[in-house]
Amino acid sequence: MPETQTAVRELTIGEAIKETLAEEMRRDPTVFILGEDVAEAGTVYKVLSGLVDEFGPERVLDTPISEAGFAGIAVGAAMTGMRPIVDIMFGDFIGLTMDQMVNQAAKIHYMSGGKWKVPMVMRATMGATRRSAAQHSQSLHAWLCHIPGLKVVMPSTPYDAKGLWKTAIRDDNPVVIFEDKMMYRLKGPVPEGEYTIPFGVADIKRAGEDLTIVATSSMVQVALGAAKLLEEYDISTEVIDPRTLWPLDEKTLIESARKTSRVIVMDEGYGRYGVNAELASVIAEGAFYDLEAPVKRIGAMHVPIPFSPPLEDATVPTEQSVLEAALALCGKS
Amino acid sequence: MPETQTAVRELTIGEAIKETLAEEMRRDPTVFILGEDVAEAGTVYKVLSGLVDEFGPERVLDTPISEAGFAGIAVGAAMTGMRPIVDIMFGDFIGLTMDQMVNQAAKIHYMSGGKWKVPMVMRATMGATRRSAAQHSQSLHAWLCHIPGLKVVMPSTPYDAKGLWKTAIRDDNPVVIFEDKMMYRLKGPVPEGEYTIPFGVADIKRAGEDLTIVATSSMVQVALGAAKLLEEYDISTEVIDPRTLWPLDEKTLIESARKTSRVIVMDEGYGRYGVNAELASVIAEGAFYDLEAPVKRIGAMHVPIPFSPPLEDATVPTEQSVLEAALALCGKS
Amino acid sequence: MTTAVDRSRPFSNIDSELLLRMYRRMIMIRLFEEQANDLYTRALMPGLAHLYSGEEAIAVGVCEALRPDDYITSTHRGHGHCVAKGAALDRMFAELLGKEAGYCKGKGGSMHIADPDTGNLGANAIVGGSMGIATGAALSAKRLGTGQVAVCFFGDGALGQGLLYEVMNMATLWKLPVIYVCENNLYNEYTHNSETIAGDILTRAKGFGVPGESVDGQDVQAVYNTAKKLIDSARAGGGPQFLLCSTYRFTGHHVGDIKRDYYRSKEEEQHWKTERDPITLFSDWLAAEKIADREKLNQIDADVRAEIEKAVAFAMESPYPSADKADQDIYA
Amino acid sequence: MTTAVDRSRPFSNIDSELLLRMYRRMIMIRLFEEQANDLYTRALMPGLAHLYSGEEAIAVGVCEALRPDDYITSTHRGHGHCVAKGAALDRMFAELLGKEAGYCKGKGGSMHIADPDTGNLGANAIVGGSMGIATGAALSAKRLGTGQVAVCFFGDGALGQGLLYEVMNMATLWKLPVIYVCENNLYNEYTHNSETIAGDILTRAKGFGVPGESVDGQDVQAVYNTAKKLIDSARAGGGPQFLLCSTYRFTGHHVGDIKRDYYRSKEEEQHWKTERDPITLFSDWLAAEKIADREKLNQIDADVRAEIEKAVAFAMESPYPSADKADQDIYA
Ligand SMILES: Cc1ncc(C[n+]2csc(CCOP(=O)(O)OP(=O)(O)O)c2C)c(N)n1
Ligand SMILES: Cc1ncc(C[n+]2csc(CCOP(=O)(O)OP(=O)(O)O)c2C)c(N)n1
Ligand SMILES: [Mg+2]
Ligand SMILES: [Mg+2]
Repeated sequence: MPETQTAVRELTIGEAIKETLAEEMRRDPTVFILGEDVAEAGTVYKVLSGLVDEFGPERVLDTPISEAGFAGIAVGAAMTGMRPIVDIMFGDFIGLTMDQMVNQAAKIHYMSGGKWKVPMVMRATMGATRRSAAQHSQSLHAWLCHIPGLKVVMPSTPYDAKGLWKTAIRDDNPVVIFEDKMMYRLKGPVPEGEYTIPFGVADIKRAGEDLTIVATSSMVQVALGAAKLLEEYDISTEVIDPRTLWPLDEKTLIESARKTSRVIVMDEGYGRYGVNAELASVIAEGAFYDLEAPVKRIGAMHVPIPFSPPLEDATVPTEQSVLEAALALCGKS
Repeated sequence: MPETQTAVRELTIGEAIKETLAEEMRRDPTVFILGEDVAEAGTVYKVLSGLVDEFGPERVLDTPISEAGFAGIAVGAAMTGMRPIVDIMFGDFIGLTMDQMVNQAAKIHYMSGGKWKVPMVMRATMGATRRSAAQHSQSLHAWLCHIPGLKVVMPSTPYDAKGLWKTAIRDDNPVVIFEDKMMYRLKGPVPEGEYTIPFGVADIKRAGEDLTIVATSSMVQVALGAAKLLEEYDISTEVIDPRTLWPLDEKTLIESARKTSRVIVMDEGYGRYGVNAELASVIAEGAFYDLEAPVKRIGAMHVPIPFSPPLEDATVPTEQSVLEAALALCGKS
Repeated sequence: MTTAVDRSRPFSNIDSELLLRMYRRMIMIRLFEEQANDLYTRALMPGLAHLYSGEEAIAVGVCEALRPDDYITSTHRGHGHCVAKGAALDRMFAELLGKEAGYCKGKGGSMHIADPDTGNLGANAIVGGSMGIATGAALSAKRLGTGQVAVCFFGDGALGQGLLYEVMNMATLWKLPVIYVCENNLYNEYTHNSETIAGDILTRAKGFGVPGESVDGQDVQAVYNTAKKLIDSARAGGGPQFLLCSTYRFTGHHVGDIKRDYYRSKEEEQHWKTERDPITLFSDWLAAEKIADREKLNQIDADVRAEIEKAVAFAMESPYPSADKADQDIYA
Repeated sequence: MTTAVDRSRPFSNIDSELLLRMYRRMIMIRLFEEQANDLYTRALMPGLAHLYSGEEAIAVGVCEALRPDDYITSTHRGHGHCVAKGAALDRMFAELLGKEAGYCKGKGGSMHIADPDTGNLGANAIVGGSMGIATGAALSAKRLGTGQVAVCFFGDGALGQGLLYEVMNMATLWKLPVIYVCENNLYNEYTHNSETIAGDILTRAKGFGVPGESVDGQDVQAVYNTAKKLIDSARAGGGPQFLLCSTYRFTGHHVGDIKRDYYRSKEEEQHWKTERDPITLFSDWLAAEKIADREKLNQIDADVRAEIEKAVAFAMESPYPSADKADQDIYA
């Protein structure tokens, strides 16, 4: 896709997100942002800094620390002509919004027989290793993937972030976007021109023949790093990023699995009853007769996330741990 | 197990739960119940009716409609010497308590380095087909299974309800018990004497050779019904109830799968990114070399639960739909 | 805290046409619920039925003070709000029965009727669940400069939900045109609210900067006049308002709630039904004030009854949705 | 709303020993935070550091009015509460550095220090997250008849969480011995609370039946005296109480928050630091009242400094937990 575009620059994911929001807010006056410290502070990771200067405090709206309340307000605003973007500072706080997101936002269109629409976007951070401990490091996106009526987006590159964000803002349904807080500074090409990325289309980040790694968000980078290491073992690794977990591009995942016959799925959520289980199930069912070995799930250790660096580091997947799992999977260890 | 007990009577699940609570409240003065309409009303399904007469309004405590608030109060009470049982009228409302359950209850023991304990039980209903529509029919237990620090219990018979409830009340960790609202009147043998059922031990509800159905809660009854129908096709079906989803008895599930080589997993949660995905992944990995076909997942249709009877009926697994899936799985259709 | 019906009121500030329209709506709600009760007890209506009987003056008094394009959010006890805001009875009954012709194609049922055409953002089966929605609708109205207001109806039990205080705070900070209407019928399901509400309700609103008034919820004129004042103020940029209405539900929490004496006395119910019936109080006043004679009022009753019977017949005859509709309307 | 320091106060009702103990604790917190800041800026402390400097009088004034077995819940800005309740400095620093010897074996860190021995139910990184916990601890105290009370410390930003209103309501209904202590330092992270708080804080508490008082949070004696009154009342069965303390954080929201002029002025910071430093105000008063001369006070400072340096050294020397500890302590 980038090729088809004009001049290509390098942006960080944070810059790509801000640029997208600014473009969409210029294009559509009903788009606005609300959340804690989003205006002058531009959020804790400064991703939105400057937007309030262009769009003013009514469209970049600082809220009290009332996640349930402003999520609910966003639902009502979305039903009545606005396109709110709800900023949840840390994804760990979405529990506070689950009733509004799940019992209201996700179901209103269906419960009303298709009459009311809820075109809103919620953005939340995810990801560990920032030494933020158990209440500021979780990746809870599996909860939302489980709920029909919501769409769940997980960008892993600046290019994807921009294209997926545009699609999300223009979507007439509630969309939740999870951004890994460790990736805001990741640089990558982002074409100048306008483009969108459709939901439900996975992206092959790296083509390969012997092993498939399906990875989400920051795990895509870990997978690509491991794939590089695997070259030395003559293992050609294909890395696939679903980009949206709902809708999910099952076809691309299954085709790759059937081709390579060996699969690792990687997601940073807690290891059990999470996204990896769904991805593994889809592949195990769709590529059943072609798999040489069980699909290997690699997620965060199934523990509350500890504060101490040596402990926290032990809970997250690394290139090394993926390498070892891959070698075992390919019978080379 | 029942054999080792004295005289065996028949009780409904509702009666078994009430009896257990009464026995445990007599045994341990720190056990108390709090929730909406739990006292004189004995909850909407009348499961607790009469308890307030024996134990008084301080131990069967009516609360305002403040799920987050009384869940949080239970966490604090549990840390400081009491053993609260939190009653959530409909499981659909647990979203309101997710922050307290997930960021507080589940993590306090770990975050405090093992110092504080949170011995509490939350009970919530689940299950559709009561024509209660999208906000009163959900089975959201997958959310809690995903969270390390919690234990999740799903009784399917009066006998199991009593034994599991006793274990839950005596457990020093936060335990969430999901009860299918359509099963309270289900009758079954419950021995007079004292007994407990350990967590993490699945129960083989029906032994079989050709097909394994792993089912939870009310799906166990559906599975047993289907198993009966399958006899006519000379398919011998083993029905396994994990009873607790966390801890999970992987060994029993895998052994049965390796024996029968064909597996269906059944859980009434939404079909995608749910409990079925974890059960299927565990089995697909553990029994990989013995499976004749992909593990078949049967859950609720992945839609908000509709009100209209013909629509709602179409969203839940039935003996007939399981029968058809089983025949297909066994190559008999 | 609330003022009794002012029987000495010499003449009303409300013109006769509106008075009779209000009477008509109140009767319509009462008869609608009688039919709902009948359908339910005859096992023709699935699910749960929470009747509004006894509280008609609130929905009617408030909604008559609204513009057609103003928004409302409703509750599990929502039929009255829906009718008062102008919904079509036939499609309401069809929804109650889970029929394709219903407002939600049978997907919502009694607790989820919603209708963009009358500004009804939807009934809600989550107690307090619509407080954010109403407040958000008011935010849209302000941002888009439409001059609309949003009314959030909720019961006294919903005062237990922290969400209310979160959104009232934001409504005041952002001066949003939203009116929070609390229908205090003394009970949360089977529990008297003396067990669930501490402090003082209007003081709570005040603490969040929301001015409020309390009114006799059985007196439709009092409700109308007070609601109009608050609505006009909200519309004029005065920010959020709180209207506390004292009322009573004449029947059970839901139709199945028959044996009620363990939580409230027959005497109490009798008192409200005989002394405080909003329809009797209003019709007596209308007759006494010669705004309409008994004959005229009976004629209205008869017309409404006929209309409702037609609506029920329509609902009964309409087909159920086909099973293949179950997985439609999930996404827009 | 708050009363300025009463410099005319001729003599204190608090005995000298306690006065000096309070001074010592305040200095201890101030120096603890200086060290935390130093460790953090030297990249020896991982994660985030939210310093309590400037607010010492609140934690000390309140905790000195508590029994050792009383409970407290704390916040992300919790070092001060922890020290004031009597925690060991060496194990606190060890926790801040993620060491095995820390209060939580390194699993919690700065935002999660908890200690049953001093009744500290834990700091909390969820704003408002501990409101239910404190209220529940009060419920236990009442049920078990221990005579304990629970103090819930929280910031002005936490007033945005509906949870507070849900639990205050229940605390009043059930007459629970809990004291809600709001540390109003004017900011929620980088946003002034004029943008986040509507209405009136004490009126909010009143609306839920919780009596409250406001106090100058920079005057440790005023805090102590008012807290003692409310605590005694709660302990005596008077139900929940609310203490609103006006204060200011001298440094950034967290150590990394250096460039602050976009949300608050240097002048404002200067004013509070020079005119309203709770330690300066108190030491001046102690000297003026001849309760301790400068020498004595300097001696206390020196002793505390030495104690803190030892504690830091201990923390620096102690080992990190081994990686295999990561999956321990999940279940009791
Ligand atoms: C969040 C939530 N908790 C509990 C319930 C169950 N419930 C339905 S109605 C009701 C009582 C509501 O009382 P009130 O708000 O006074 O309304 P009323 O029924 O009196 O009109 C309860 C507890 C619910 N639907 N949602
Ligand atoms: C539920 C929740 N929302 C947001 C945050 C992020 N956050 C951490 S501290 C803070 C500001 C808290 O302000 P206040 O309560 O006044 O405490 P202060 O920092 O001023 O002591 C915010 C928004 C959080 N930790 N928890
Ligand atoms: Mg009520
Ligand atoms: Mg503050």
